[in-house]
Amino acid sequence: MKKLITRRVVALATAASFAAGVALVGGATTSSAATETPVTGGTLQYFTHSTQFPALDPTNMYTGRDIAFFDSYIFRTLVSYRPVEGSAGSSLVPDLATNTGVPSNKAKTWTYTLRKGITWEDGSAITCADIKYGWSRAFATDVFDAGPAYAIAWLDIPTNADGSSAYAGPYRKTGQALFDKAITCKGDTITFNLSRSVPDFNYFLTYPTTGPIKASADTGDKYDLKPLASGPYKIEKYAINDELVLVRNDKWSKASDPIRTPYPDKITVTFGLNEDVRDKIVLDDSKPNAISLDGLQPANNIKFFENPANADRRMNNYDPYTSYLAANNSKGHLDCLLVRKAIFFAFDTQALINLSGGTTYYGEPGDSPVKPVLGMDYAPTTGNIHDPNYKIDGNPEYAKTLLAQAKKVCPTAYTRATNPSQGIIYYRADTASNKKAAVLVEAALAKAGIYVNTVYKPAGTYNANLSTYRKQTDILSGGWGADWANASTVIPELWGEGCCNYTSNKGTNEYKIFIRNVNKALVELDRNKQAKMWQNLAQYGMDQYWYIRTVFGKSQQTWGSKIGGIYYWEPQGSFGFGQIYVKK
Amino acid sequence: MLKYVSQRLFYTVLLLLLVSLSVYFIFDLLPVDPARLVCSKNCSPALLRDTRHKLGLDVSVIEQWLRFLQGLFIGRDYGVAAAAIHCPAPAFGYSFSRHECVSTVLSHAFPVTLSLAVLAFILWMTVGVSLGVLAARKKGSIFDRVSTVFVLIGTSLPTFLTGVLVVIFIILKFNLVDPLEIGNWSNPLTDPIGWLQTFIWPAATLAFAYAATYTRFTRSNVIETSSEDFIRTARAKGLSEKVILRKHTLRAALAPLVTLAGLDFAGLLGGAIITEKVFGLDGLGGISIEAVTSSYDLPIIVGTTIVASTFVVVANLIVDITYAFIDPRVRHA
Amino acid sequence: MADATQVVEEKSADFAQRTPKQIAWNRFKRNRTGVVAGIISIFFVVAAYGAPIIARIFKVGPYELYLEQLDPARANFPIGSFGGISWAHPFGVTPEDGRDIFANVLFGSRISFTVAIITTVSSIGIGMLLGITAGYFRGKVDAAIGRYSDFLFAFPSFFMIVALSIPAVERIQKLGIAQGNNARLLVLIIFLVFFGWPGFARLIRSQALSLRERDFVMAAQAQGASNFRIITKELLPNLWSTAIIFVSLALPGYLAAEAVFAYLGIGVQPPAISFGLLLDDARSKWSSDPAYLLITSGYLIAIVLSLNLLGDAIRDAIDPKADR
Amino acid sequence: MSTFLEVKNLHVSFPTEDGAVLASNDVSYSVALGETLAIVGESGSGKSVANLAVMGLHNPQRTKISGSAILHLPEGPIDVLSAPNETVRRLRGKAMSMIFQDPMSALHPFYTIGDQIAEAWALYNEGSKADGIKRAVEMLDLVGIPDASKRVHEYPHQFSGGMRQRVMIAMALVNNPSLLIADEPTTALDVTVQSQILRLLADLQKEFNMAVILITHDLGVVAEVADRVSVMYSGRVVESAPIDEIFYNTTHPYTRGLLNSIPRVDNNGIGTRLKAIPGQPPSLISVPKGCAFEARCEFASHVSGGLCHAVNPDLVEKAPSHFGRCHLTGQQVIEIANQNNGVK
Repeated sequence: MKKLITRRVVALATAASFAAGVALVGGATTSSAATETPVTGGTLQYFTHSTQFPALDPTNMYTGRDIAFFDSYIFRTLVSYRPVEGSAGSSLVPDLATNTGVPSNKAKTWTYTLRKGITWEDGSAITCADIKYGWSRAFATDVFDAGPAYAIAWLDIPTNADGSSAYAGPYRKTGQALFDKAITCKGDTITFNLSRSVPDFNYFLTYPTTGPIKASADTGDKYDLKPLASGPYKIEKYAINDELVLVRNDKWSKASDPIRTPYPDKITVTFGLNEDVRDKIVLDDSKPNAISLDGLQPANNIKFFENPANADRRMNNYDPYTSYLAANNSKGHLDCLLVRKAIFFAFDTQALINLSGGTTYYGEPGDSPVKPVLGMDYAPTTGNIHDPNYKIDGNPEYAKTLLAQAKKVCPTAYTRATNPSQGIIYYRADTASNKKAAVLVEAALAKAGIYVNTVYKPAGTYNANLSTYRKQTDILSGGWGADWANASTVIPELWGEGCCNYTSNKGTNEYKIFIRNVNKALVELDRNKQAKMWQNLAQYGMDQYWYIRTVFGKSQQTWGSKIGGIYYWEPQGSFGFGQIYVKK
Repeated sequence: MLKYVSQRLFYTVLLLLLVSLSVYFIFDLLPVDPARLVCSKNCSPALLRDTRHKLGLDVSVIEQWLRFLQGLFIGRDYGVAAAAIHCPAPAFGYSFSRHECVSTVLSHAFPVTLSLAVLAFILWMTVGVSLGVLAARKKGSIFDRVSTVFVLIGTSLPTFLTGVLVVIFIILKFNLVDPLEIGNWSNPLTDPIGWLQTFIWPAATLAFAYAATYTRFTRSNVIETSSEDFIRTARAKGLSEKVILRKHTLRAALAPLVTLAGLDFAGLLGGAIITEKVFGLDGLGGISIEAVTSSYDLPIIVGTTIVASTFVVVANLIVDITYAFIDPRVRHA
Repeated sequence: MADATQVVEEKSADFAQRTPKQIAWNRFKRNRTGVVAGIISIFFVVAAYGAPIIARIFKVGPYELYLEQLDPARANFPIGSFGGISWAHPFGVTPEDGRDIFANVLFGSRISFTVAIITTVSSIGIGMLLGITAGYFRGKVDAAIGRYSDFLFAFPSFFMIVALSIPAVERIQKLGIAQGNNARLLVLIIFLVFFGWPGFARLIRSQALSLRERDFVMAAQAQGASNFRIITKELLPNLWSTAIIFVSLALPGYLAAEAVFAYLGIGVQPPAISFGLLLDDARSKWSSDPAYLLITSGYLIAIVLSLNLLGDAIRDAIDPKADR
Repeated sequence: MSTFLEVKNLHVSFPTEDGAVLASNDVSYSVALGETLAIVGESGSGKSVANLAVMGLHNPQRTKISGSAILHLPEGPIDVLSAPNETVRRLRGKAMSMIFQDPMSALHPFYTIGDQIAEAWALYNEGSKADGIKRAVEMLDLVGIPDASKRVHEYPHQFSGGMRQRVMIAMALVNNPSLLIADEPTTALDVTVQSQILRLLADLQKEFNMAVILITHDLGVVAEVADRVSVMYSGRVVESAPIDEIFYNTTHPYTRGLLNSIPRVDNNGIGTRLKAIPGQPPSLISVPKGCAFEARCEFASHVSGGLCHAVNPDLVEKAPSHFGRCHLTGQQVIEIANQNNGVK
């Protein structure tokens, strides 16, 4: 379930106290970066079971690890996160721009100035037009559809009747004039005109989709195979299920880049490793200058982490993601609060924790879609896991009493849950660990008289199909991380009218009020006030049990013994790739 | 003979057309909407329509198939407007998950599959046939018994299990191959050692199962042929046992092997799914199973299916014609 | 050389009065390996279909989660050596969810056997029917069936099954024919049969072709016997040995096939039990619980091996020429 | 006429799991150059087995052979049963040849008949392949295959059954063997073709002055070509005599039975019913102590004291060069037979 995630989170600098207490657990090893002198040169190797990166094309890039990877090596954006350990890593620094953005007009207009001496790998200068062209590609939704949709939502361009933008991207060129008005270039100064106040606009500019693309080098869908580099490395080879090879970009100059420190001469990523082979490499340290981009299989994970000899080559952190079970609140499904609650209280969370190797590796039950690492937007909610009737290994008796009430209040949903021939339909991705977990879930719910019909969907296409699945299933498992340190990228997306509302809420007056409050919070310029609003909205949704349960997960990373400079880059929930070096 | 060949040729072409058409029909009948899969999270009806058009799914199946045929000969454009991508002939389609023309993907995958198939074929034919012949000659001996055990183990172990065992307990245990290099393609002409390192283990795994079958088949064929009347005739003529075995027994006993081996080899050219998956080889089998399990990449699925069918159908033709040369009875039938 | 021996043996008075079935049975009885393999095979089948009773005797349930046998500190891996083997759990318990492996292999083999048996029997049924039809009636029927089986042969059947099974399962569920694991099993069996019958049909066809030229068929035809009667009374009794040989080859193959497809994620899903699921699970845990892999794969190999040995013995008994 | 092959006390047995099958039990016979010996018997009587032993075509691992079979070659006598395998092999095709019952399966389907004949020729002759083919054409001409120079390049399946048997004969004779063993050469052929082949064999025998052993179950064939006849039953020779003696002076009840079971045109026997021999031959595994034919013999009741059941009769000379294996004399057999016919 931890793998089913498309977004990322940042820990807010102002919430340092919380982050310091919770975010780093299990003794993350980061001291090497501080005490040793980094070594320049050598080959740094990565390996993964995946056959390819989900995307190399900046416009389609949306996963934290990949953004961290490519931002460190290949792509530059106007603004970047500071590449350091701890909460300081969540602060913004200018990258291609000379500043982190100047808002005006109630944060509806944002202005940036480009740095001098910034170039592409072919030696040509990166211009304001390149930035603009990069933004325009996000509008070509028939070509690129995997990246974030904020450009379309925020730029001051009208929408068509069916909700699509009046601008159709740089290939069809429909509505080009509208786009040319929304983003304007004046020498090295670029101005973004937005349709509403976006106080946290500059955080979005850390995404590669906001970076430059050279129009003459754009090959559309094929650009994914060989994007033009602006960072310290360029792509020498990229073959799916084979390898990615990065070599130094000799057109990049340290003088133009205040953040990046490229140590290795060459970086390779080997794809498509058999999971057993991958784990064996990690367990045996047989490739000391290599880093696994994946986690280990649970059994091997425990084995590795329990061995003190490996203390110097592993870390364990709260990752940016909250996994959740979304209930289908529409009629004929789980449109009954009592039934949703019954399922929540019947869950045997302890069994699932044990399955994943205990709280050390699993994380802990959550009480909000917003994760504590998000800082001020999170506040503990009441009810759910704080309810006196909540038991970590399940409370089937209480669930039964809830069901008994449901039998009278909402008989249809009650029957759906308790009739063996129907049962609650539960969609999940077809992976080995999900299968094991499903067995435990079914067993636990059966104790409360709730029947579950688990339906496995192909893992590879699971995420892409969530919007289809949400209408067919009663429970849908998913995961979400904030795009940056603001719940504006969580609550509206998951529960409001954003991309990924799988609760199928609509119509009711209560829900309409909820939406109105969400939209108010989005444009609130007072950050403290906004945080309070998010907290209240989270409480409301949790009280409705729209999400039957949430988990604040952890993730583990490992690396070879000859690797130095490792730290956990909080905003990306991943390695700080840029500072990694190979020891002599 | 000429008539026989041309008849078979005509039939083969017809069969290929029919197979490709039915592949289109089969995938159209199923409730998978490839456009839906490609068109991800924010799929509006307009976007879905665009995606259908992009994938060429907005026309009837027959027309899709005709366009496919056309693309095979003159190439084809995929996508829309300035973002359209041209795939030159033979165009099998465009994979939006691999960002390449299917023909390019196939042309990269094919050498991998071919290497695996050729090496495995050589291994299993040498081992299978020689073991089979020896076991037949020394019927009932210890050697025969050992080979029987080999056959039984080979036919009983599922390949995915042998593959995994080979990887874990041979390759990794004895550090035979750099673990990051497992499944890496090397050109056999420029880097024969690297090529052999990559392919010897998967080929051996694959050959293990086949060799067992071939040992059994060869052994029983040789034994059966040895009791044929014409072998007794050869003996009555005064031929030595060596000549009888070489010229008479093997010729007749191994002839059916041509058909079997030809078809098996052709089947492998379509991709050895399990072996390629276990060893991380990016051959036709590897990419086809990847296309099914990770993204249901229909152009790749259709492309590999049609290519694999073509291998089988063409191999059938070649085998039939070859067999006609070997066995005069077929030729004159 | 060998045939001289055989002529004598076949024609000596000792065998003269016996039917071919008796002769085969006698030969089989003398093959000690075959008899032992046969007994073991029967044992496995009985164990599979008697699984509910056996599990009750051992007081284990296939769906019970013996979580108390697991060590939460070790990611729910079994407590004790060799995968938690004990008197209560003779084969140990599965890691992570603590199911009894003994009960699971028994119930798992039941699904595998069921798939294999239904598939084999259906392939034989269809292959027999169409093979006889083609071989006996010849002409257009033969041509049509031959072309159709050529056409089926052209498909990479294994890959087609993999590629089509997920959508096909959805379709079957939508049509309401079957749900869940039943739908998956149904699809798997249908596909296996669909691609499996032509091989057998070809075999039967060639046999039927030669049989129809034989004297006894001619005689029956001359007497005006109906085609149906000729097929059932004259042809079928002469094809049983071919069918049995085919069963002996196909059954272990289909048994293993279920496991292979499960490895690719096709076939039944938990909490149902099948061999493939067990094996695939065990495979991913080899480093922490090798006993699990050893026991499950050992059990499968033992089944397939004994069935193969039995098949060899049956083939020897029916058709001694092939393997003497 | 000089004796060419002398088989003495030949025992051939095949060990099986039920016990040894004694297929040839103390068999003796001989044949001279220019002479045709017919060996007659039912299937399983051991007639082929004995001759395959002479040719050395039994699998030595599965067969136990004892006795002797002396070939009187110009360079001196040799016992093919005790000679090394390689020596015997060198005699096959050259000193002794054999043709088989089913010409359909006795030729290799993948080689032209020219190749197959040339291969046999090349074993014992120096010369190119073309020479071999030339010789093959000659031989095919000799055995009466029309258009031989063309047909030499054809494959066995392109020939009819009779033609194939001619090819077999051509191949067997290509190295001028002194002994030809013909194992039921006409059984698988049409009746009209049968006599052609037999006549061909007779002609060639004269031409090459060969010793011929004709193995058959068909007394009609015997009558046509044989000089002497040995009748075998249950692995033993039960009667051995010149052709006329066998037909007109039968001394053995089994031979009588055989004769009665074929239609005869020479005894005006219109109205005589064909008589099959009742019962089956005994098992070759547990050889009875007494006469093997006793159980089926209608004359056995005429022998007193259960002698037939207790004692196996020896092969004794019942008349000059007429040997029989029966407790009754030839005269007794004829008398009893006549009585029986009279009763009916």
